[in-house]
Amino acid sequence: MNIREKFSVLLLILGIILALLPLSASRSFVVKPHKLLSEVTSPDTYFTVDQVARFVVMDDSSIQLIDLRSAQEFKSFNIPGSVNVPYNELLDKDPSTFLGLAKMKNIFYSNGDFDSNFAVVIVQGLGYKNNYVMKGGLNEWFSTIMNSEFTGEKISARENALFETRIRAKKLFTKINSLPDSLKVRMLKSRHFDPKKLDGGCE
Amino acid sequence: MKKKYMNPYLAGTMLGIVLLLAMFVAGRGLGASGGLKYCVVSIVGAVDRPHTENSVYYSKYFEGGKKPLKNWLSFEILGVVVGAFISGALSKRLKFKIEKSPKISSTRRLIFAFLGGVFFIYGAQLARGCTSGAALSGMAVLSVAGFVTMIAIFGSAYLFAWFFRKNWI
Amino acid sequence: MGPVSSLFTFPEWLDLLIAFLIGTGFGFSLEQAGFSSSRKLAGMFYGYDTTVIKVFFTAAIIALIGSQLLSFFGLLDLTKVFVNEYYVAASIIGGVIMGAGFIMGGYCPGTGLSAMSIGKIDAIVFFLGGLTGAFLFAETYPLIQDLANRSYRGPVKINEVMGISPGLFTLLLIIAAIIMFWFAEAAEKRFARPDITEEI
Amino acid sequence: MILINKYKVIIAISGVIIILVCIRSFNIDHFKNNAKSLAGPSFNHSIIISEKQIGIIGKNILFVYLDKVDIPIKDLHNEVITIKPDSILNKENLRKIIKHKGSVLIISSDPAVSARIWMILSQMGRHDVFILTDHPDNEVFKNKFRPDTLNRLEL
Repeated sequence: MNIREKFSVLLLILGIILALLPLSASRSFVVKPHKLLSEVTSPDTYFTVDQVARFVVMDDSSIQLIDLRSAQEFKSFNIPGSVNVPYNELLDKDPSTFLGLAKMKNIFYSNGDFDSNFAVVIVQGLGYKNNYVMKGGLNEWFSTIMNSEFTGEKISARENALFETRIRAKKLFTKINSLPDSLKVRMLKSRHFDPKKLDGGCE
Repeated sequence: MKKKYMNPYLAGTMLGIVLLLAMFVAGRGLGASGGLKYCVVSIVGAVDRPHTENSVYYSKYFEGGKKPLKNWLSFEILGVVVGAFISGALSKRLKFKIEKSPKISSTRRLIFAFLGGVFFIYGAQLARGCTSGAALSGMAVLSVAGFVTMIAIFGSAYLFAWFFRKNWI
Repeated sequence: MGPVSSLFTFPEWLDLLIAFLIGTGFGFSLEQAGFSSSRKLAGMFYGYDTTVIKVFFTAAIIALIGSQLLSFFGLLDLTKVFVNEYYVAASIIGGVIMGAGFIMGGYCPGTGLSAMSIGKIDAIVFFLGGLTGAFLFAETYPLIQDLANRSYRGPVKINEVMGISPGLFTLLLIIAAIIMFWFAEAAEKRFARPDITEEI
Repeated sequence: MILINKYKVIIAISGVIIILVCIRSFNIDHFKNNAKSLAGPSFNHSIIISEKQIGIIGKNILFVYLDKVDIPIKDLHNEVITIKPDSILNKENLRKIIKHKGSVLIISSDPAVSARIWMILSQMGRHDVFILTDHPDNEVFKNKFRPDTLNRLEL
């Protein structure tokens, strides 16, 4: 019995164990389940459309809007300042390419409430921080911001500010999305991210 | 009296664990040829600074005031030298000598060693890694590049072995 | 979840210290395996000493098994470990040039460094040749830039190309390695050169 | 006996690894490998169903209420539990959901909460989890954007 035969047997056993395991080289959640659950059940992970409208109007540079709809839908209109990551391609890409910087708030939105909330759990589970959802999605954005009209008798100062923001957001949204297609494509190209490369090898 | 070498399977396991540690701690494999490149880049940078700034190749290593020697790969090969010295000292193998077949002269051995070095590192720069950086570390992460480089290195060495047999046996 | 470097941003001195320590382990293993002897390394191509293939495949397989088990236990995120990028032409041509260098010089860069540090004069000359090679590459880079960057395929993994799980591929690699180890030891008996193996 | 002695080291090493692998495999309290394939059913919304479609997800359904919703359950043979969203991973709750033979149906008045809990349960390796909603068209865009072709931004 020589050492080669013993070593071969050991490697073979380990190889068979590996072949039977459900291994996969693709991404998996890295955050502990209980920690992730308490993060995503917190009410602090939502923004209302009015809050998002304020960010847009003030051109807040500490937020990053991420549109989860298809590229086609994104092209026809989107909230000014968004980047497009179709939900079903979310896990094909390296999230660090579009999740901006460490202190940036990433706000996900889709048409409704499903895709954006699926996505926020995924990125949070992969270990990225500061991820939020625009509650109600674009449906809510349209019914609140785009179709906003004041119906009442007397307007308070707070309401006045709110409606002011809504109207400015609506104007900006319409202006930017009414641009001719060629200009839009140019603007979107300038917001294209390059994947970050890992350090290594002999280079 | 010098000690015998370690059993190859045991030594291989040890090397594998070092490689695994590199992957676990730093998220990267091992490398050797890259370190040599950084030596050359910093020497050229010290001798002829304007040349490095104009060259497409060198300039990227000096961007933004970077120092090529303060680099993972440079420090790694420094470690290789120290680690091998420790091992050689423990096994009493420290000795100045030219290792060669008794059939060839020392000059011939040294000429071929020099040529071997030129070819090896030139190829390693082209393939972006040598036997350790591309083949070994590449295989350990299942990279296609690793397997292709490994087959190319060993395949061509077997092909050329016949022409150089007088140097070795 | 590792790699540790993705959890904390190391200060530069710690990063370089880790590089140095990993390098020390690397050099120590190479020297212990006997890779500081060019005649031992070259023995692989003439059959009298096949240590190279044994150590090389053992190391790759151990790292492969270890990294996959760590990933299964949730300790290592393999998507954050560097995967070598595949440039078809550069990998093949570079590999062939390296093979020629290997049989002429008798060392590869890592083993040459460890041989140099225990006093092999031929390894010191090999190292000087290596510096010259790197210099020549840098100077001729504009001429071969196109070749070096041609047919880029990205960091592709072999098991994905073959469409099988990484575990299954590892098993196949292990079976191939076991067969090679058996052949290697048979070759050592067939092409035995006691005069050389005694000396190195 | 001689055989065991010869293979002592091998048996020890592989034994330890097999035990560790078994512990990991039978422990339910961690996320499973490959986030993409586990999230798969959410990409085409096939797991979002309306009340009428309950029949197609099988007989033995575990109804998980995340809050009080007025959706009456017609078939009383099914098991019904109420769990607050933030305690869904407590030992007994998780065990009940994972070990249940048949589909699991999440019911909440807030589609956002349903979606989030669905993703967590799916990544824990629970298959056949469905979301019940009275607005299955939630992800469909219901408005129309009218571009303003007269008012151009000066660039």
